[in-house]
Amino acid sequence: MSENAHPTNGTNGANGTAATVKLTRKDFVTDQEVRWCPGCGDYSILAQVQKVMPELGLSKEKIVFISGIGCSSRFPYYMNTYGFHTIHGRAPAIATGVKAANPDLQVWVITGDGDALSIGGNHFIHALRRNIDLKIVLFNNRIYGLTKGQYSPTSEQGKKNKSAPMGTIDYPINPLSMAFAAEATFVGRSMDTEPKHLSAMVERLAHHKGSGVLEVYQNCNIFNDGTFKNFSERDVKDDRMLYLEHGKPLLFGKNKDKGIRLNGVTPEVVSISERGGENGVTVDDLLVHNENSPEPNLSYIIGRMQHPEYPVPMGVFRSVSKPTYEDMLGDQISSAIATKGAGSLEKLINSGETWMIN
Amino acid sequence: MSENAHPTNGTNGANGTAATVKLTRKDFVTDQEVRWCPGCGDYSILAQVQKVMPELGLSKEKIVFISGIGCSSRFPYYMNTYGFHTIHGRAPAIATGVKAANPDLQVWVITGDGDALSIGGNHFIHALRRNIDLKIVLFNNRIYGLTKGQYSPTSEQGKKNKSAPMGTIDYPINPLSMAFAAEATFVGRSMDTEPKHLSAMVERLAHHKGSGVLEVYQNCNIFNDGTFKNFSERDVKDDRMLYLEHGKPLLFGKNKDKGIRLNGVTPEVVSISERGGENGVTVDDLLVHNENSPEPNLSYIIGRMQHPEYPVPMGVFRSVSKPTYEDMLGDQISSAIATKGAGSLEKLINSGETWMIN
Amino acid sequence: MSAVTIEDLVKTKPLVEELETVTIRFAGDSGDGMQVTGSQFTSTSAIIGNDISTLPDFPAEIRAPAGSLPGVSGYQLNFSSREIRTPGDEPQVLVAMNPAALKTNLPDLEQSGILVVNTDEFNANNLRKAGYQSNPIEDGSLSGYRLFKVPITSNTLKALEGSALPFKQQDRCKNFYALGLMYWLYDRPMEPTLKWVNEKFGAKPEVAAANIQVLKAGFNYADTTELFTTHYRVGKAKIKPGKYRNITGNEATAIGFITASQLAGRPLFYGSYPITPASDILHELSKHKNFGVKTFQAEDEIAAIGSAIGASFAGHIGLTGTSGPGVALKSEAIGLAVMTELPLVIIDVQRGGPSTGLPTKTEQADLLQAMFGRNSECPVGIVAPSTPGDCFIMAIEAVRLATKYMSPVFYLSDGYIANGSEPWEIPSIDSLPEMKVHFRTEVEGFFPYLRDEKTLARPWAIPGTPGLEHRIGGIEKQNITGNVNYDPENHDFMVRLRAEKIERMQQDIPDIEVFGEKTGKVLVLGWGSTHGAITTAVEQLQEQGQSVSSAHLRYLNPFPKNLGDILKSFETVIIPELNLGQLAMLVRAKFLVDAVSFSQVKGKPFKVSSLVHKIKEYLISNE
Amino acid sequence: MSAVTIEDLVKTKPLVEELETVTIRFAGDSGDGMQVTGSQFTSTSAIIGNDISTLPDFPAEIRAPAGSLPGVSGYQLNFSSREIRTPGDEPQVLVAMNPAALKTNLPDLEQSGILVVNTDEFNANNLRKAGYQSNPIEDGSLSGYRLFKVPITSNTLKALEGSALPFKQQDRCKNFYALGLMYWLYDRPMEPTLKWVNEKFGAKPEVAAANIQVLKAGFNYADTTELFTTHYRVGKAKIKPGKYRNITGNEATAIGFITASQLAGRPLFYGSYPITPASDILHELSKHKNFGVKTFQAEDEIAAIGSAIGASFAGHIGLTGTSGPGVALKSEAIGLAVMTELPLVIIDVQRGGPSTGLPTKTEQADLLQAMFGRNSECPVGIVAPSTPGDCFIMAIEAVRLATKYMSPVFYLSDGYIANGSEPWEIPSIDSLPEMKVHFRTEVEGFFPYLRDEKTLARPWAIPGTPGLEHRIGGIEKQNITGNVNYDPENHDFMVRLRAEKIERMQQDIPDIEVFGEKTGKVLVLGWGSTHGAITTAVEQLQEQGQSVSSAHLRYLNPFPKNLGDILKSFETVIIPELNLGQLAMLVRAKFLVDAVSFSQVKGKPFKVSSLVHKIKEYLISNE
Ligand SMILES: Cc1ncc(C[n+]2csc(CCOP(=O)(O)OP(=O)(O)O)c2C)c(N)n1
Ligand SMILES: Cc1ncc(C[n+]2csc(CCOP(=O)(O)OP(=O)(O)O)c2C)c(N)n1
Ligand code: SF4
Ligand code: SF4
Ligand SMILES: [Mg+2]
Ligand SMILES: [Mg+2]
Repeated sequence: MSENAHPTNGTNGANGTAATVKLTRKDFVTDQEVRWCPGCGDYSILAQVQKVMPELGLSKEKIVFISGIGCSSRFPYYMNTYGFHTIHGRAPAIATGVKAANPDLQVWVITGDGDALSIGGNHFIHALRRNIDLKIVLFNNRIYGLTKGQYSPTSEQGKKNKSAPMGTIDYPINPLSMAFAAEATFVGRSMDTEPKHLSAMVERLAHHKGSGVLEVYQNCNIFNDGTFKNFSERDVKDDRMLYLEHGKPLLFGKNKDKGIRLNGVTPEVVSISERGGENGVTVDDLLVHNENSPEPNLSYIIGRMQHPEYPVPMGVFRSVSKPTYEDMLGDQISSAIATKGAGSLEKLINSGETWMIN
Repeated sequence: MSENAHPTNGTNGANGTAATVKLTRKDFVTDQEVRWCPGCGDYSILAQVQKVMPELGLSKEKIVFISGIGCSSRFPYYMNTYGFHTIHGRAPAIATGVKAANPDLQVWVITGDGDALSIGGNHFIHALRRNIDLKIVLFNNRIYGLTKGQYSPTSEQGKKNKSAPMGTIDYPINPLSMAFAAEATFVGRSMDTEPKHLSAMVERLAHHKGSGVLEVYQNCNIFNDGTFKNFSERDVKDDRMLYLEHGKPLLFGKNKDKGIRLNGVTPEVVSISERGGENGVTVDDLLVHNENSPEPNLSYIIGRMQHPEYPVPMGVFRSVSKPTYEDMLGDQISSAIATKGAGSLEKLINSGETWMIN
Repeated sequence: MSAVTIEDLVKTKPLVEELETVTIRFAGDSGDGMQVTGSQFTSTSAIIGNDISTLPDFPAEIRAPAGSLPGVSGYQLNFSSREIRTPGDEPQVLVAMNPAALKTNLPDLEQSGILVVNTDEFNANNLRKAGYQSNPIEDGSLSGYRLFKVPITSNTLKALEGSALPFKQQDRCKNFYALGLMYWLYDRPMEPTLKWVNEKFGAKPEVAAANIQVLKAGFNYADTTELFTTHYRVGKAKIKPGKYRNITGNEATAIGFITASQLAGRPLFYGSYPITPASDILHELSKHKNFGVKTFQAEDEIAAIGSAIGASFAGHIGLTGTSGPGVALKSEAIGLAVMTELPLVIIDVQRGGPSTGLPTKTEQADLLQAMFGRNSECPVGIVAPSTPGDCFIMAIEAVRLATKYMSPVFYLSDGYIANGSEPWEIPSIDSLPEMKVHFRTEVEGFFPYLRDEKTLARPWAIPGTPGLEHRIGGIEKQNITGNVNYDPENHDFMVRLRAEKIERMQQDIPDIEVFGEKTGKVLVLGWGSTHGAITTAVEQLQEQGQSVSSAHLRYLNPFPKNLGDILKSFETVIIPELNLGQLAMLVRAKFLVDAVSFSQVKGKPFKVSSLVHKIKEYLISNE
Repeated sequence: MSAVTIEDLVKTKPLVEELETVTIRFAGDSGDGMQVTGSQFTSTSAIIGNDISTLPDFPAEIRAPAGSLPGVSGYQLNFSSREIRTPGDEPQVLVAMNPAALKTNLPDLEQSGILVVNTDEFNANNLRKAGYQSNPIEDGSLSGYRLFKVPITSNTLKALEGSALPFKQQDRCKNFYALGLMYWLYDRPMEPTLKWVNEKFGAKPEVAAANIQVLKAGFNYADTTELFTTHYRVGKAKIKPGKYRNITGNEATAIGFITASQLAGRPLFYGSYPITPASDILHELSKHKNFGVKTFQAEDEIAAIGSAIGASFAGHIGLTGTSGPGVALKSEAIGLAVMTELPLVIIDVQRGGPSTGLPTKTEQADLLQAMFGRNSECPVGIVAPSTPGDCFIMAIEAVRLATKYMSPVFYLSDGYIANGSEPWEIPSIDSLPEMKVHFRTEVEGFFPYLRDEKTLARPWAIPGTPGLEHRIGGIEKQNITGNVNYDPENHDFMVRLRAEKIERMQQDIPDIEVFGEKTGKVLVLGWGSTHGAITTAVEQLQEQGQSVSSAHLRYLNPFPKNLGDILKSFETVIIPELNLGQLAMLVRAKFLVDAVSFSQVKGKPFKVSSLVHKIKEYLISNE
């Protein structure tokens, strides 16, 4: 992990309050039967989140999981914390109210590609741009699962499905581009089939203070089986996926012999070697990742890299810190009290021009 | 203008049908009294659009102006074409229906910063990403005008206003970043106080085929007077604004002695001269603008340049062509007819398993 | 596909016991293919001339864990030699493919009904998942039923010995084994299903073969082993001669709207956002692009209706469809369509609520939302199909009224109609109403808000028409000119005009018909999907010589002209609804009759028996 | 600010003609400062002990072109030596600052009323903008009125000769010249305004000086030139002794909700998206952060209510506010709050509709939207303030009911109440209801959907409470456990329970009071902002000895216990509403009384005279 893995350690109630007793994974499991299709990628995400929770050292009652509607959004029922399964697309708005009301809570938003980017696109963007401390986990299975297989805003163009029997004509949305456009302070990506990486990313998100989004590629084995497999299958993934590390060059390939170089502002895949690969490219020519750059320019460029032109980047694209919405709101309240004094009802109702009738 | 100012000339009914008689500006003026505050920037935008219309060589009935709600959105009442003053934030959705139903129409969307980016943010993004041929003109006055002065998503942080007496704590949205994230095929910016440039931009937008957005900085002299003046006033603008031209280096300054150079992926302001300016920078070191680059990376970087760090860029940031939604929809219909034959009611109601009762 | 006649099908069979009506339910895990099984039994029964009515019952979860209670999927069908209108109250036969299916469905099975269980699935693990302490098929707890234990899974696999198919696929055939058993028990021909299998799996012959093998195995098993002592026959029903197909409400809805657009001579534009139980309409319409149908899957319900409004402004038949929660989101935009007086049809396939509620269950509780769910005085027309087949007619009616009166019209279907199916007599095209739409083109004397004297409709003048350039919008309009207008008198006038316009639709809708005597003790007034249950209940009572009639509203706003008089011709009016009395409230307010609301909000249709029971109360009390 | 007593103010003045009640209207261009002028006259009148009632009238446009008809802004006020409840039907005095103001306002002026015009503005250009062919103040067309021509603009500039202020600012003072004239004519002291000017323009002394100079110039002009032959006096009204302030409905609403949150002991969270005429509530609340009030300007109305629901889940007083179109958008989320049984107050400041309608005009047409504007059976409480001051009380009531019953409650104000003002007797804090809210903390025996026996409310268990971790959501809940539940019986039970919970509020709301006799010929039943007009009309008729009473509903769902009995005690029930009869429909449906709906939908309050006229019909017909 990068040197600033825990930028806000201890500074924030929501991200630091210690639980009295050390909790275990089990403490975060509810009695509700998990109701996803057998083989659904959601199970793996649930497992990793439940695994990470105790590591955060937060007591259960301080944690709230808020979701919209979708298969993914049933998530809160399975987390033994406070939870709110809201309505389609609105989770960020409801979560905003929860966090603004009580900044001591650690507030998670669980959403799907339809929930977050179709009906909920606007709330998603506005929550991110306000930098309110919400930990948004976006389950991207490139399909509407719960409604049984219509295309979503992340579905590949041309994909045939229930609502587009001749193939989808919409151009897909890149969730990360949206996050960068909203200048989100934390942006990451992981995958259901990469438990280790996934749990690390969940932990990074948990420790970030400010609005953060983690896109998780998730396989819907019923309605969109294998949509990620052409780059994520065991035998090809080393050559088709790239793991970002802060301060490290963008290297990939089984024997780390390929990398990404910038040509102007366009990334290009190059093969390298000590003695310089084809036309003598060495590691030093490669793009070096910087999560913390104040401007999202580079993250935006890397975020747009897609299979097959490029390896698919995984990891933390951006992690910077900016004052959060809830803190600024709190500051205004404190300074209002400091200047005007704590509100007095007496004063309030007697304000303005008054007169006596006797 | 760039070499491909009219990429789709004549290819598209909506953008090419010739009017039988040459029209004049007057033909596009309605009998409705214009109802904006005296001095409002909207007047200038209206004037330029009315001036450009006859140039397009389209007959009036082929043009539709669709708006949401806001001061800016009263625009259609003043255009003697077909018009629809819809509801707050929804103009792109309604316009999508109009264009999909009749691709022969040239469909304009008139919207404000609140209308397009607050309540309408999601429709704005989805219209752009589908690349449906809508010509979106976004009047950005960084305020809610019609409702008398609350902050908008583009208001500067810290600005004091009706709904934020202690100053806005929201971080502003950059409309262009949103457009790039949605991979809009045409993105431009102009200003109410620059009539020449404005009309040129309106014309460029009119000729673009696909979803295009033109952000127009517009002064609200009642509720947000002078928000742009620190870079747009006569005496400073040469040094604080930069006019993009396709294929040309990013030069600005009264005597064109300053420019933008890329440092990695971060733009920096440099001063230049024949013999090389400070530390010998010449024009050749400057970033060269390319509207047509398939990837929006560069446009995104330039689009994020803001006063005071940078000169404010004006002009066409991006202009590329991709199949439009309405064309792809039409193609699916034609090919469905080609393969299945034109629909027959008889067949339709008799399809599936049938049996006789006698 | 050519029609199959019964002669081709019905083979001579040993004589068997005759039954008039039978209700069967197939129940199993979502993965067990119960829906296919049920629909096969259904079409076969229809083809041999029974009257039928079906009720599928899906789990809310996509695919709950195999063997779990929430994972149970069921399909009930009622087939008869007389006219029937409901899927039946209580099944006489239950096929339970696993313990969970038994647990959730047994309560509905009639006393000493036939119970067929797949013994292979009654293992410890499945019993636990279903929450059984001991094995019901062993512990005698099922003694109240005629229990038939069949090792369906193992027999299926036996039947497929040597097949090249992977185990999982072989196992998947077991539903056809159960189907075979039932075909034998109720003396159904296998041919229609064999035909279907061959068409469906034409590409995968080995799969087709396997299914056929298993179907026959099941059939023969029942035939050879004297599993069932008798078997039954349900004769042909006296059904109106004609050409029929089996159709679900959602299919009929989609086909109906395509037909309407063809009759109107304008392309259909469907703006929608997927939602249960309306999504199938989007799926179905998207298959018919060769009719010029444009389907637009919007980013949300607001964009969906927005696009439909835009399309209608541009001269298409603007249609948007959703379920209750989506209607709530469309409310504001419906107001825009009312103010701009554009034709628009809003499909609401109602489901259990409030909020997310019971997404896969049926309910009739959106009537008042359709009437009043918008800011200010915002009247719209409302129609509601009463059966799956009726969806076809009411879809056409909705478009006819919307285009003729330049107004939004609600089309209220529900989950039960949407997924339920019935045999539908295919109409002849020329029996359908004339409804070509007219666009204004004359420039002379044109104003956007001119009025048709009879309908009060304004002209439909679409963009692209030279000389008619005009602007519309959501701000109050001046009558005739259509200009923005803030004058108090004009506002009052326009508010009443918009209301009057909807009232005028009355002149274009048929009178409501009374089923039974025109006067009497009790009138049962219904609307929507309760038609089958109500009519059946009333019919039963009439046969018992009771003074009860029924009437069913397919037009809810405005009401048919004659409704008031009819209500006044009965001592008591009972209004059964799957809500807390929404139509009852409207009727009471308008006619000041003390209508009795009989409400049930269980996510399920009424049982005929409970209606009969309720109605009797008032027949007695009135004696 | 310390209270000013009348003694400080009222100077001894030459005796003058006594009047009981006077209605004045100031009208001019939006830029002319008519609102300030009107409110100054108002507070001065209040301070000297008149009873007052006001009606501002803004143009819909932000700032239509100077001198244009849509640019006219007006302010009407009614002041009296007796109790008054309306701003008056017809002004007896009209001050018209330009031709457009004259054109739009003259129709309302009573016959031979006083008409003061600013002659300087009656130039060719302005006359054209107002659509006058010839100059009305010349052509004798105003002979029906007592016309006073005053060169207000030039006199103002004369008065400011030598002032350093730029011309534009000098010109802006002319409204105070008109104010000065009226102060003299109605014998008002200038002190309160002088005081106000000095406070307001403390920073800009030269501006303050100019306004004062002009005010006095106007006053003296009337005094010295015998412009008006007489001048008038309106004595002190017999007003309940106490401390008063002038307050608008939106102010009282904001203050009321802050008070409620203080009484409840929980911070107020206001999630809102600006919309006319509700925006001022957001503006006002955002000024009171020192009360811990959190205002959140959301991206739209859906996010606004969403955030309020979240805040309420987290233990704040969740409040969201908007007008009709915004309510339509919030519909779906209101359903979520109903299903999750969270306290929530939804403010709807009603305006003219449908759709965008008449944004700045008043209307009462969202009652049915509040009742039914959601999918499925989705009941909420509804309260409605009846006057600007009443907003304070009803805001507290809304929060009390919402938190006690764990339910959303609608608060229906309207544009007339919101912007209208009245003198408000400042209550003593301890006269306000006890309403501390209780959060569940006991882990023992906790279930999210446990029920309070009396209210049926579920426990409010907020995140952060150890041991009470639980999940809620929009899918149907099992009673007590709160688990997701698809059981038919449970659904039916819960649907009825949610309805019953709202009905139970009845035990917590006061009976409705009858103004006048408890039985008689006619009962006039009203709700919301029609209170003033109805009561005044009924009072007039009572004074004429007519058998008419009135009753006003401040609680609309549920209705007060005694409503039914009261309705039955009168021969005729008339329900005047600024809609097409929404309350009338609810009353007819529930009580089967043939209530007469008297509706007016003009974006304006009822005139007392039209109510009197209507009521008389039934008094006669009943004789
Ligand atoms: C207002 C509303 N509209 C539509 C729906 C139907 N619906 C439920 S989930 C969903 C989309 C699910 O897709 P996604 O968000 O990607 O979640 P997934 O099921 O794929 O995890 C839709 C359209 C709804 N529940 N509410
Ligand atoms: C559903 C709905 N919500 C809120 C409003 C109130 N409203 C009208 S315009 C507007 C914002 C205007 O700002 P902008 O879009 O920037 O347009 P401008 O007036 O600045 O040109 C708002 C909040 C409305 N008309 N409808
Ligand atoms: S439908 Fe797809 S996403 Fe939903 S639970 Fe099943 S596998 Fe998972
Ligand atoms: S309020 Fe501002 S934006 Fe609106 S018309 Fe006036 S000046 Fe223009
Ligand atoms: Mg998905
Ligand atoms: Mg704006």
